[in-house]
Amino acid sequence: MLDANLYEEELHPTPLMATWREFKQRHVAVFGLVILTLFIIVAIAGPVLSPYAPTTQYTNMLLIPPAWDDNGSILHVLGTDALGRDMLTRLFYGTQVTLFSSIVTVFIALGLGVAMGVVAGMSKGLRSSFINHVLDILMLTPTLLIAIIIVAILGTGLTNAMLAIGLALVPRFVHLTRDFVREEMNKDYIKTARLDGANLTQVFLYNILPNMVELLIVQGTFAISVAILDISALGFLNLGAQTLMPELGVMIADGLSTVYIAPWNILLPGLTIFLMVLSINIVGDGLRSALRNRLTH
Amino acid sequence: MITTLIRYFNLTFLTLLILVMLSFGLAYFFPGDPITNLMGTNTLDSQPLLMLTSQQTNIFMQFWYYVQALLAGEWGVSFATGKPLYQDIMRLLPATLELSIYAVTIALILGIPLGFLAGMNYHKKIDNIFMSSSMIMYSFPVFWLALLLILLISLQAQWLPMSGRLSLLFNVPHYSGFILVDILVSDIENKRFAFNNALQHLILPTLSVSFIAFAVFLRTTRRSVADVLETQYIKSAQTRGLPGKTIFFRHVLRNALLPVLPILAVQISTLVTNVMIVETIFSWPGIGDWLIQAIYERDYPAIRTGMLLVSVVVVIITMSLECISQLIDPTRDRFAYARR
Amino acid sequence: MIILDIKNLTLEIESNGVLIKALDKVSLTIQENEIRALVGESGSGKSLIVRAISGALPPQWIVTADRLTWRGQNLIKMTRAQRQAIMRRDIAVIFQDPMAALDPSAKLKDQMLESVPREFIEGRYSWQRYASRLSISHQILHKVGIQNVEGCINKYPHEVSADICQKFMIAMALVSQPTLLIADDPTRGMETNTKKQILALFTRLNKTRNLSILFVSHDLLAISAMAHSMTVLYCGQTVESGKMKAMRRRPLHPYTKALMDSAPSFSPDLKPKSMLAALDGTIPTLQHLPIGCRLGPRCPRAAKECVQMPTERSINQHTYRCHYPMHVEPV
Amino acid sequence: MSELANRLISFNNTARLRLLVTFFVALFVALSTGCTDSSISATAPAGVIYCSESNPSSFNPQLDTSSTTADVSAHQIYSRLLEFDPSTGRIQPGLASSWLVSDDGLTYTFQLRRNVKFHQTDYFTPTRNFNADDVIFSFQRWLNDDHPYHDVNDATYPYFSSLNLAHTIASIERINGYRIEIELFERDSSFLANLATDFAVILSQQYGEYLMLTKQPERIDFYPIGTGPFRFDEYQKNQFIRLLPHLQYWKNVPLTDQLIYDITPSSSIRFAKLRTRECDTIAYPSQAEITIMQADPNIVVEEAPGLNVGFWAFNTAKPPFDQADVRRGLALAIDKNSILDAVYFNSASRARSLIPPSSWAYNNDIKEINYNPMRARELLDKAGIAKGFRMTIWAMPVVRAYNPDALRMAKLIKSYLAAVDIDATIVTYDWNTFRDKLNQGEHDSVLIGWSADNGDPDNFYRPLLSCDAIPSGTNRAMWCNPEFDALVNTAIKISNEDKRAILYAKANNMIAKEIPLLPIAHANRYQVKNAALQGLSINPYGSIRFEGVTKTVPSPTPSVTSSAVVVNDEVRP
Repeated sequence: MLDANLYEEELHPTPLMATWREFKQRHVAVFGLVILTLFIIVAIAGPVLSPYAPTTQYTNMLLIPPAWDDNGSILHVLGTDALGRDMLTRLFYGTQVTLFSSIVTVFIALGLGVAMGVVAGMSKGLRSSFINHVLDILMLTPTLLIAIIIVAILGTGLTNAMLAIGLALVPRFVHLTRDFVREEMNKDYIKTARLDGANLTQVFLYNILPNMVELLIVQGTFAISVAILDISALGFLNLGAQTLMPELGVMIADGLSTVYIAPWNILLPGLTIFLMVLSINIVGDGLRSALRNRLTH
Repeated sequence: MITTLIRYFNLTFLTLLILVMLSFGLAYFFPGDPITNLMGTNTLDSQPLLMLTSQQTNIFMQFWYYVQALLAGEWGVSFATGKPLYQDIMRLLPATLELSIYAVTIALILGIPLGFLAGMNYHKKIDNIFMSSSMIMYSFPVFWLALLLILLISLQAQWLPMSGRLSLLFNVPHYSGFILVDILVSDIENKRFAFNNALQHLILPTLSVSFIAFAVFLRTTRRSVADVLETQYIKSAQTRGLPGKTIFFRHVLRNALLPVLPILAVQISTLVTNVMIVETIFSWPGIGDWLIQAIYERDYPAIRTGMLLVSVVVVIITMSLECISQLIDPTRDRFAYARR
Repeated sequence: MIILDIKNLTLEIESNGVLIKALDKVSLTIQENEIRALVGESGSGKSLIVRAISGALPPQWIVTADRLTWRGQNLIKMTRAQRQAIMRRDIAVIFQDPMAALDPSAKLKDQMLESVPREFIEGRYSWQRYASRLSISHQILHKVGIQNVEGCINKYPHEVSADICQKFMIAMALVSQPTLLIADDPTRGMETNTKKQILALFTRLNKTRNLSILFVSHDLLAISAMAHSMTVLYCGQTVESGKMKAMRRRPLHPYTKALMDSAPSFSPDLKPKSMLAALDGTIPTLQHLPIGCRLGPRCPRAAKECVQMPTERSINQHTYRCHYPMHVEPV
Repeated sequence: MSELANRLISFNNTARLRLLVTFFVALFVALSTGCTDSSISATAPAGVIYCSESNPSSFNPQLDTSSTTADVSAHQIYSRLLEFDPSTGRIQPGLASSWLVSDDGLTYTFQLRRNVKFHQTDYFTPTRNFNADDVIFSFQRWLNDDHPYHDVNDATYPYFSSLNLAHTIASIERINGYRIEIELFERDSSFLANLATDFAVILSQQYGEYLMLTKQPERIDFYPIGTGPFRFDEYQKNQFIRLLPHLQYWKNVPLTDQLIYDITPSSSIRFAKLRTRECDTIAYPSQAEITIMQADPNIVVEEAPGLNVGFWAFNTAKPPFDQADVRRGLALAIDKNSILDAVYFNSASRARSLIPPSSWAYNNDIKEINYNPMRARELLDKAGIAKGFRMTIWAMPVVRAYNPDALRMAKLIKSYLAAVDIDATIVTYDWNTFRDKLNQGEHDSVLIGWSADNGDPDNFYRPLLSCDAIPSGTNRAMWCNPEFDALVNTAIKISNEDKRAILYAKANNMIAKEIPLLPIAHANRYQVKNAALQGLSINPYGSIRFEGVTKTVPSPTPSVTSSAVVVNDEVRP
């Protein structure tokens, strides 16, 4: 018997499903996602996985090369640093510190940026142009300069570094939101919503935000990779996290003093940062092109 | 045309004013007494700065004298060295500018044409190679990249020197602050060796900064070229049967470059950050290294003035880039700010 | 004499793994100095045909045709350079959205001068050549109906109104004196008086410069006044084609009949407030095309045989592709 | 879309684009490798580059005891009345060609060398040779308080005040142009040795007058004029110091064309610059890299037992560190061996007392304090130090022979103290601010040390632990014990070395009992230099000397021409 309806039910995938299907086709992006989830697992379960505590100093095992080296020992798979602390554990804790601090920074910057962007986007005349100018200046001043000012005022420390980088990332989101909101406001579905008596916040919450979420996710991933680079750079210049905090940038700065007899003290933390940023960038890029394909087809 | 120029001029002026106010405010934010923060020491003979202390009362008069002092070049004295900041900064800022200019030019010269090449062969082998390699290149942390370059090229292979702008054996008189210009202008006898040595000192820092900038420029240009090729007017030009070359040079080239310019402007600030970080590693005598030393020594006048100078330069460069892109790009909605 | 002859043109597009016939056995012929209308609902593949003719198709699409000839030369077999030459000299194409079809960052003057073919220009020195290019452009622009050419020639496309842009496009197309002009729905989205102006321009060009025009549109009313012959397209299949008057008087294919009924001005005895005739159902999407005659499920006269692809029959040059045309009673 | 791109660009255009790009890449590669004839070729400027470790606080060693200032100025810019022979340590004639000591040991007469010229620089041109007035001017500056230059640059004279030479010297008279006589109140066997230290330099009296006339007295310490082998040319803070040869130097020794101090704070970067031949010799090589340096063919490493001591001093002026038991408890809590491994990389000998083994006053039968955390906890509980007691460990930021990495040593000590429930925080500042705050005694404990300026053992006792040394800032333990002072002062009056050795042994036992400071190690001194550098040797008594040091530039011509400037002025005793 012929099937009841001639056309088989058209499975319209939800936008998320469609983006995931587009994303899946890019094998490189999926590979990046795998590495990123690996890092996130390490960041969350770091303390549980790590064989030693990050700050205990094994003075009899100073500067042991990684296990694959001839005189490396399996006790310390990735070797130890000049104070005898296990490198693998410190990398786990370092990933935790750097990754979480940059994610938190980006979330704060995202929240602040979107709020200000919406205000700028929706308001007309002087107020919006003022917000744009102030933000253009912030966007223009190099992140290191903002960090230097904040460190000079508040002193060094990871939270101050996060504050500085968050401040430097806000304008990026404000510009994004402002342009998006300004574009959407001219569209008809916003006008109909306004005619239904929705006030500005409702329009934003129910109409603009759902459309903007994916764009924010893409820009958010790129902001996270920028935040990681900046936080580790500040750590390296020891303007950010102080020496006792196992932050990746700080570990490279510590490794500098014994770079000739123990080059892995520099190479391993640097490699971790590089892989973390690379995986985030790959995922971000895959997400962006998946989003672009979904929108254009 | 004139209206855009005027608008951009007062936009820059407003931004600079806000920057100066910010730097004036910083003196109050920094710990310690604001007046010494402003001038470095309270025994100073510069006229406007002295006036600054006499009129303790209202803040606006103070601010006005502060602006006068800034314009007159009396930027106070640094806590650490006790020398006037004007000489230090005028010696250091050109060094940073020089490094940034060489890095940007190399990144542009290599980035833009390769971006076009990749954009033209969209989704082909050569495009994929460029895309994956540029993705890797701009994920490098700049300080780690600099360290790797030093470890591999300076120490292992011992090809290039690793620190400073010029071997200290050469005594090149200060002319413009740009080392290559100074050497060419100076009349020291072994000028050729000095130039050769300066070039050797330049290569590694420029490479580490332009490495990342190149990747960003490549990707931006490639994306913009790919978008232009998709557009309707290129298709209609093709259907009109115009030869490939005219289409490329008349239409694709300009339309692809126009959106790239404002994106470059935004890249300038990240480039300056990378230059300042690279300076500390290669001990390049620029303002970045000096500012970071100033932080360790809590030298507030130096931080405040250094910060002001760098952001003024960055603001001027970026604003002029944006102004140029606004002028030559007829399609950009002209009065984006004023009208809405 | 037939200048463009298309017979059984089929275009297969690969969409997520499966090959779909976007165009299925399309046949179309254009005589010299004839205005042929190509009518079909949006999404029926009209623009695909135009791109197939101009060769602007992505390489992964498969184009097969019994005959796709221009003045006897087989277009498919031609190399890209030869095809480009034909496009430059003989065929001109005008697109829907005039603003998007012009380079936004170049002045109208440059784009106009650039499309004047080199053969028409005399003068040994560059300034002489520039002057002759300019004069040719001025002539063609006047002919196309732009009054103050000086006023708008130095402007950018976004500073000029849409109809002037369209006239510029037409001028650019006609400057190389083509024999065939393909107009892909040029008057979409314009107000009626500009639309009338442009259509009048087309008829005048056809008469004065014996330019044959392939007018692609879904606006039946405008075309019926000026076209000599018409081809009706449905979901990538040419269902009927023939003389305009014959088609108006006695449409043979049910789809053409429905099309004619749906236009109110075509049936003068329509009572006020009465329902407009319309086919039920919607146009199937590319993934779910019915086999055989694609009107099948929606056709009031559908029968068992319609599952096979009807062969093309014609009554004195009025061809149709249907098992039970209007003059034959369904069984 | 890409097919369109292909059709858009006919073949030759893409080729041209690709050609353009390869041209640029080739240009860039040529730029970088084409001209890297790695070693500086023959006619490049000659000179010696010394990578020093930090900025000098001034150019006059009288003003402070930091070895950075002494390295730059003591043996380079100035000369002294007497000199130490680097190999034997015996006292040699310097600016004083000969000297006489009265038999009661109270009056010393010095015969000065003739036609010794001062530096001729762009900021001052001397019109007369060196004579007795300059010696008197230099001594009076730190001797009597109302000398016009005594308080210039608010100068304190730490070395002299720690030995309170101002009270031992009764008077200094000028007999004639080239003879002076110094009267002492009481006998002092180490007086001659003190005149030969880095701090007893001879300034130019004429320059002093000239600066007084032009009302810029402070320039005397920042734009120095002396009789040494090199004259001052330029100084950029945190970057470099350039010294040029003094053409009329009174000693007939070869001098290099120019001497550059390249200030590079981090020791690993100094080592890197040595390998890339950007520095010819470096200051304080880190022990970690010594093994690598020895493997490098064109780097020569010299090692000599160091006359220095690195110690952990407790601020005895601050309770609870004034109780000996607390100090003993803390001393017991740390393991010296692991510190020797981690910080000195086994290139230092374990310190039992202040005196290094290479000095004649060394005695090794002193009760050793070994690592015993249980005993330490008992002592601390007995002294009332609760668990979680907070204290600070100050770690000096610069590298020194006696303590190559104070920060790392502080971290190690912090983890040991944590094992006995003491919470230590590490404090460090920029070197000059660090020393100012130490003088005010803001520290609980500090990791610092002392390197000897002359062979006399007294140089380890009086400057470090005598009561007079507290105001001068060299007594970091702020420890004032009159019995200890009496012991050391009597020892200084005896010239017979064995009697002095017995007294010093008693002093060592007193220190071991009271523990104002815990001696940790006597580090070996290293001198690392480029093989092409000749004439540089370790100076066990004081700072580095570049006199007679030249670099044979590997010129293509077979004959190795030393590029130094040979001074033609012959010397008359």
